[in-house]
Amino acid sequence: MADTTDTTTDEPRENDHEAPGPDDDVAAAVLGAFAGSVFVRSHGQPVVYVARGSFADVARYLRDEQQFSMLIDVTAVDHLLDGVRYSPPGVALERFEVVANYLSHVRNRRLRVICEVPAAEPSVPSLTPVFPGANFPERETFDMFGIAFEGHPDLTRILMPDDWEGHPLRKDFPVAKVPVTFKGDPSPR
Amino acid sequence: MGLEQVPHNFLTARLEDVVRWGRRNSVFPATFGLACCALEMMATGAAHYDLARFGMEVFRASPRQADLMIVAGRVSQKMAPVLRQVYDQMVEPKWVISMGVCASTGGMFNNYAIVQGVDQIVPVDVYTPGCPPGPETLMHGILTLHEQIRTGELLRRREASPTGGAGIVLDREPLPTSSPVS
Amino acid sequence: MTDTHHPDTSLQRQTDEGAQELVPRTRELVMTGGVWPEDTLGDTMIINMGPQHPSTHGVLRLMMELDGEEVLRIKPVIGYLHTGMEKTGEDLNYVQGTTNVTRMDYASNFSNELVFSLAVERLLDIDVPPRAAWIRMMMVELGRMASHLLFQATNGMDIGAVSMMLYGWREREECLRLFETITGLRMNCNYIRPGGVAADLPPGWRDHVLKVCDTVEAGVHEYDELLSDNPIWLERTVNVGVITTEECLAHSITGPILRSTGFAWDLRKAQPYLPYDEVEWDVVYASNGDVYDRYRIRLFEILESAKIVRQIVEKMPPGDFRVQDKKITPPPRARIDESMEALIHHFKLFTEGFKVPSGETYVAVESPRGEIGCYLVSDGSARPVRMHIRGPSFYNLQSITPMGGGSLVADAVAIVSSIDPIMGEVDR
Amino acid sequence: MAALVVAFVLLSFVASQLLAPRRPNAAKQAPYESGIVPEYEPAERFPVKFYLVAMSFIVLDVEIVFLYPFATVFRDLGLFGLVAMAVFVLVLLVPFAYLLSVGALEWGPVQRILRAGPGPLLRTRERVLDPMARPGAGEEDAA
Repeated sequence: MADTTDTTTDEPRENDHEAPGPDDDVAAAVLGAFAGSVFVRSHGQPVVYVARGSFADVARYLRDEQQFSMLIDVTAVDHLLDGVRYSPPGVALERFEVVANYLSHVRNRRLRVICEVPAAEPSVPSLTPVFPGANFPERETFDMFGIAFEGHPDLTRILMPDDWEGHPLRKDFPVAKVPVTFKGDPSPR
Repeated sequence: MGLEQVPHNFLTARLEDVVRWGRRNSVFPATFGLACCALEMMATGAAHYDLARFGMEVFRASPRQADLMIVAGRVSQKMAPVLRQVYDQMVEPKWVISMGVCASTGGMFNNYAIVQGVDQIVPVDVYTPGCPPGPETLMHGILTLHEQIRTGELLRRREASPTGGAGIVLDREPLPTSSPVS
Repeated sequence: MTDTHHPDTSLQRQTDEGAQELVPRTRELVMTGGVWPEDTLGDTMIINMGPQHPSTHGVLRLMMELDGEEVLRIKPVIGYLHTGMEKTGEDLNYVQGTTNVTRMDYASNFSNELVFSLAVERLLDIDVPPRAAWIRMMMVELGRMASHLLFQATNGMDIGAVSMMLYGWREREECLRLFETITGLRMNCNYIRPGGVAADLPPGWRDHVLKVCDTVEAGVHEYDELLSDNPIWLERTVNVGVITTEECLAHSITGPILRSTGFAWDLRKAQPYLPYDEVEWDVVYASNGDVYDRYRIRLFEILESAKIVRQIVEKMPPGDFRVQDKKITPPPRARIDESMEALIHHFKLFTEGFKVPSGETYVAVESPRGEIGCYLVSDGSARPVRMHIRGPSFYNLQSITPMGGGSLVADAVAIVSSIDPIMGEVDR
Repeated sequence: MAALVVAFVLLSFVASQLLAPRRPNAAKQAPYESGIVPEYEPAERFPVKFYLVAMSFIVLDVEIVFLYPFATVFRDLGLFGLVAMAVFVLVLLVPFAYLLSVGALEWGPVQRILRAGPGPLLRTRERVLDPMARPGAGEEDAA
C-alpha cells in the first residue's frame, strides 16, 4: 500500500444518509481519470457510472491508486420491465447494468461502479485478471444473464445444469410457475 | 429367490413377521441432506431427539448400506439425476421419506429451478410436512413408516402400484435375470 | 512455515533420495465445466467428492485430481442446490421478501433477514426505533452463536472427533429452543422484517436468554478442553490449508478465514450497522491462517457473542419494536376491529405490500461466514426489480484452490470443513 | 452350546441369501461416484503406495491373529510361552521398522519441515483497518 492512510474526515458511517461536504474524493479522482463517467450519491453511498470499455481499467485504477483492496461483489440488473426506472442524470440507460462493489479496508470506504450494457451486444471486460475473486460471480452473472466477460479464464455455467438453455434471471425468462392444483380440483388453473 | 418367492401359507407366516420385524428395527437412513431440513434431520439424529431409540442412529453415507432415503431439502433440477442415481444404487427393499414441503411439493419455490415434488423422480412412501419439519414431525413420519413396514403394507403397496408414490416415476428396466449377478 | 505453493507450479516431492521435482504435466489438463477428458498419460486419478457425500457440507461437489493420496488440484462444482431465490425474490413483494431470503443461509437466518431489512429501510429512508435495533442485535448475535456451534459439530465430525457432533448439537438445541420461544420457529424464523421485528420479546425472556448464554459458555469451555490441546487434533489441523492475507484480499474472502490470516477486519467494528459501538467486545483473530486458527476463532467468537448478548440484556431500551409508520407496519390485531382505517392499512399491506421509491442500494452485514450484502434495486412498485444477496460462502469457496493444492484427501476434507460453506447461500 | 453357535453362523449366512430380494439393475453395478453418473469407466492404475500399505497391513494382521490364541493360554505356558512370543513379535518388528524408515507410511507430499506450533489467539478492542498492520498482541489470550 503506497502511502499512509490519508485522513479522510468524512468517514461515512453505514447508515448515515446525507454524507456532508463535497463530492466523495475517490469518486472525483475516478471522474478525473476516466472520461464519460458520472458520479451519483445514492442513499448516502458513492456510485460511479463508467463507460463499458473501461470497466476493468477502473478496477485496476482503484486497486493500484486508490487502495481499494477488495472487490466485494459483481452482479447485473435487467431493467426490461421497470416501472419508474431509477435514472441518474447524464447516464445513457441501457437494458442491462453490471454492478461492481469495491471496498477499501485502509480508508474504510465503499464505492459502487456501474456500467450500462446494451442488450444487443452484452459483453463487458472481465475483472478476473485484476481481482481473481471475480471468477465465480462473473460465471454466475454469465449463467444468469448471458452477459459475456471477455478475458475470463473459464466462462461456463456455474449454477444451472450445463445443458440448460436460456438465462433465468432475464426478465423475459418465465418464472415457470407450475399451476398449483388441490385434491378434487377439477382442472388445474 | 427372495421373500416374495416364499409360498405364503401358515408355515411361513411367522417367518415373514420375523423378517419384517427385523427390517423395521434396523432401518439405516442414507445421508441425503440437501438444505435446511438437513439441519433438522441432524437435530433428530443428535442427542436430544435421539433416533438411536429406533435403531436408526447410524446415517450411512453410501447407498450400498442404506435402506431408507430421507430426502431432506429442496431438490433442484441439477440434483435430480444425482438423486435418481443414488436411489437406484440403494439396496432392496428401500423406502423414501420426503422431508419438508420443498421435497414433497416444491414448497414456496414454485419456479424453474426446483423439482416440484420429489415423487416425480422416486416413489415416496411417507411425506412429512413443515418447513423445516421439527424433529417431532420427522419422528412421527418415521414411526408411520415403521408401522407400515411391520404390517408389510408398504411392500404390498409398492408391488401393487409400481409408482408407489403420487407422481410419475421414471423407472429403469431391471437387467435380464440371467445376468451373472444372481 | 511451509511454503504455500500454487498447485499449477511444479510440486516438490520428498522421497528418500531427497526432493524430487514433479515433472510438470506435458499436456495441460483443461479444467472445463464438463467431465474432464480421460487422463490416460499421468497416473493421477480424477475422483468426485460429489454432491452426496458426508463431508461436503450439503451438496458441494469437489472434482479432485489425486496422485495417490495427494491432492494436486481441487475444483469446486456448485449449483446442486440452486433454488432460483433471486428470481423468486423479484416475484415477492417487500413484506414477503424476508421469508425468501431467510432460507439462504439456513445456519444463521437472522443475518439474512437483517441485511434485507436494512436494504429496504435504506431505500425507504426510515430508521427503526432503538428497541428494534437492540432486539435485532441480540437475535443476530444469538444466531451467530447457534451457527458457530453447528460449525463446531460438523467440523469436529469431519476431522474425526465424532462425539463433537453430539456435544455441538446439545448446545445448539438450547439456542433453537430459545428461538422458538421468541420468534415462534426453530429455524427460518422470519423475525427481523423491514420496519423492525415481527413481535416484541415474550415476558421472562431475560432469564431464558441468560440461561442459554451460561449453557453455551460452559459448552465452549468444554470443547476447548476437549480439542484445543489434543495432539491428534493439532496434528490434523495445524499448518493445514494455510492462506495469506494477500490471497484472501485477492479472492474477496471475508469473515473468520480473513481474520485467521492476521487481519482483524470485522464489519461490526469497522462499519457498525447496529449499536455495536455501545457494547464492549473484542474482535478475535489469529495469525497462521490454518484450519486450527479458524476453528479457534469461531470457538471464541461464541464467547464474544455471549458477552455482547449479556450486555444487551442489561441495556435493552423500552419502547416500540416496530417503526410507527402506518404505511409499513401492519396495525395490531385489536385495532383492526375498532378502526376502519386500520383495517384498510392491514388489507393493503398484506395483499399488495408497501411501495418503495425507485432507487438502488447495497448494504453489508457481518454474518458468521463473512460479509453478507444485499443489493436491492426498486422501481417504485411493491416488488423489487433486483434482489441480489452477496453470499460470503460463495466467495469463501474460491479459497479452496489456493488452500487445497498439495494436501492429502483427509486434509482436503478438513479444509472444506474449515471454510464452513452453507450451500443454500452459495447456490441461492 | 455348540449347536447354538453353528445355528447362529448358519442363520446369519444362509438367511440373507434366502430372504433378500434380488433386483439387480444397471445403476447397482455402476461404481458409486457420490451420485454422479460416470460416463467413462476410469481405467486408472492405482499408485503403488496403496499396495505397499496393503502388504504391511497383512503382515501385521497375521501377527495379531497369532497373538489371540496365545492370549487365552499364556498363563499356563509360563516363561517359555512368553519368550517364544517375544521372539515372534521382535522378529516382526524388523519389517515394521524398515517400513517406517523407508517412509511407506509417510503420505505427506511435502514434508511439513517446520513443525511450527499453533499461533497465538489474539484479540483487539479497537477497529483495525490496515490489512498489513499486525497491531501487536492485543490482550494475548491464554487459550
